[in-house]
Amino acid sequence: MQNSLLIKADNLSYKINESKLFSGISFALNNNEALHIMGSNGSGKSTLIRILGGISEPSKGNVTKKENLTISYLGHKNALKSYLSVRDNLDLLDLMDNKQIDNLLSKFDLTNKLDVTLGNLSFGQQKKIALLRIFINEADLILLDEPFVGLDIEMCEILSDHLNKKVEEGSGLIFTSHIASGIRANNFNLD
Amino acid sequence: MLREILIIVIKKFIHQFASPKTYFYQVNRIYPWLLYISLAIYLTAIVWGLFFTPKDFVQGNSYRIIYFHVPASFIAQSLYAAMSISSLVYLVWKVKLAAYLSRSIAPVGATITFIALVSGSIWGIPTWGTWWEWDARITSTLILFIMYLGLISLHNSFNNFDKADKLFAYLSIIGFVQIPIIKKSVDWWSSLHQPASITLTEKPAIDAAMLYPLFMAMIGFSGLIACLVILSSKVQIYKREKTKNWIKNYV
Amino acid sequence: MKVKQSLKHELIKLLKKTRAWLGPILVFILIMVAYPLTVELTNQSLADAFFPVLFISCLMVMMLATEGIFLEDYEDGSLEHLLITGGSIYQSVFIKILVHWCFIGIPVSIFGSLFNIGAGNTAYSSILLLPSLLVSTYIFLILFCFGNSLSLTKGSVLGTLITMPLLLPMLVILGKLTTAIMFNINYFGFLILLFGILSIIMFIFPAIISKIIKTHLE
Amino acid sequence: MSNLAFNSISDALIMDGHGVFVWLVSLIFLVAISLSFKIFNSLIKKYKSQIR
Repeated sequence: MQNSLLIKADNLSYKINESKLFSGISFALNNNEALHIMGSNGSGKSTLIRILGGISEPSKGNVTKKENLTISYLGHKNALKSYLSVRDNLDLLDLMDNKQIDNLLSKFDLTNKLDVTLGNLSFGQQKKIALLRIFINEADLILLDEPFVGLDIEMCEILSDHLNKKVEEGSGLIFTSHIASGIRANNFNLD
Repeated sequence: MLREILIIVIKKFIHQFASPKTYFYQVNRIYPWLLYISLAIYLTAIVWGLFFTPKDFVQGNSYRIIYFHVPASFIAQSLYAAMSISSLVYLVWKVKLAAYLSRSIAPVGATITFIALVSGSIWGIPTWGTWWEWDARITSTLILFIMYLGLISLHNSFNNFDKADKLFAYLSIIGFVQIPIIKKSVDWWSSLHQPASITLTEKPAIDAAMLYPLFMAMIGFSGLIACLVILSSKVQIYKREKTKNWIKNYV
Repeated sequence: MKVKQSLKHELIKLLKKTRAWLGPILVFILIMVAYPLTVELTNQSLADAFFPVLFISCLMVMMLATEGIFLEDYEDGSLEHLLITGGSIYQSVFIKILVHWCFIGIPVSIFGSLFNIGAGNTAYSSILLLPSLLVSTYIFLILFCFGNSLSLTKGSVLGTLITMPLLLPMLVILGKLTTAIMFNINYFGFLILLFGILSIIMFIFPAIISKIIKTHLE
Repeated sequence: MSNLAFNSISDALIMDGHGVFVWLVSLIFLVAISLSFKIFNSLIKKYKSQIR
């Protein structure tokens, strides 16, 4: 598969009430590439991800994206409803009809939890359910904000393997994480 | 092609002259003139209106409140319109100055609406025998007052000024729908309140001897309120641009 | 995203949270039952005062129904997710309001016109009342959604302060509607006016609300 | 300009019993407008000193 540009950041800067969070950030991401955004707490990792996702507007600079770029995203909030059962939550994400879902649920040890209210599950289990969308949805670009928080070692490995495979298959990946991970990626330091 | 060039030129123009810095210096130059001239006009109009106009046949001397009440309620609505327009400018062209202006109009508008309401109530005691009536005109002015308060508290409840500006602009544009309702409410619904004394299209309903000082009062009062808006916008600029270099140099 | 999917999502979210839709309806019934008990007078004065009580309780119930209507989706990151993955917030807001109206607005309107007979008014006036209640509950819902979206994270005090000025003209129209129903004059004029208002704000307000929500997400 | 509407100062103060209302309104206007000028000016001073 030939290389094509997915997303390009050009001289991005972001400020809140005239105080700068970061400035002068430029990079380009092709498919088959992964980018690990590092930085200390409060250095604007999440904000950068949100700018790339198109929610926040940068104060200066611009983001150019490939036409019809599809994005698969998981922020530091899970986008799950704690009062609904796991099955309903997966319904909300349109994952329940998928063929892979049973396979993945048994792999993640969640098959017998389908009718449990999400709020009764542990933080790590909730995170696993939230991550299911990354495993199932096909997208050009995967945006992840702190995907490894709350996961056990085994799950971390499964996730890294999956992401590595996706990148090899031609997706782009941008993620933030404060721990070293098993993902082969270029590092980008915000500090 | 020509249109695109024109648009670029206009955009340049707006961004050049709508920079807070240019505005600040220009405003500083005209402010004393505006203040003293409009103060002189207003005081003349008030003295003329209170002492030299004949007394009203029906309402007696209490009608003299008109020289305070009518300019205030007129300005209260016009300020709202001005605020909405500048909010629209902010949303469409992203002119920062417009956001400062619309934010700075809100407290002035709230004050003026409040004194318009109070003076109206006081006027109501001798003429209608009641200080408050749930008629359309008074209610809608009250709505205007609440609207101003809502806008101010909306803006104050956000720490992120950009977010606050945008939300403020959306609300003030939606609230603009209220203005025609206020304007037309007297005609739509039967009420105690007299129809507007002066309209652009029709012959004025009051005598010329009373009308001239009223016009003068309106002009003078508008000037005074413009001065207040200028002061208020200066407060906003000081508050929001305090990290900028030009303002440090200026101070 | 397809409309059908959005509809399914909103239905799941509302229906599985029983208190969100059953609560307001029960509060409405409670007011309607409690109000005749507090009026210890002849049947006639009960009928006279019924309409104002009805409209105000509709207003209050719609306020209850929209309490934190976007807050949940905002706080758990669903809106953020929807926006980044290319969903339409306009569609989601539009359908959310529609679903809320179907499950709260319609029952409240039907109960309202039933209680109207109970208060001693004629059945004919109930028939006139029903469509106007259906329309006005929808308008109330939209306006409260607007106020709630503006004060998204700042609580209901600010939201109410913002929404109140928008609601008052609506209440004035409903007051006029009461006389129109009572004396059967120009009723359809007012109904058409209400429909006119609804048809304008029904499509415009979701767009504005989605803009406001995007501003909050920034 | 028309002639003076009142014969004496006390006439102008009382205004056939309506003087209370007229003068109350003028007092309110005077207070409100001058107070807002004062408040804005003091705010400007405050922010100026902050910047310094």
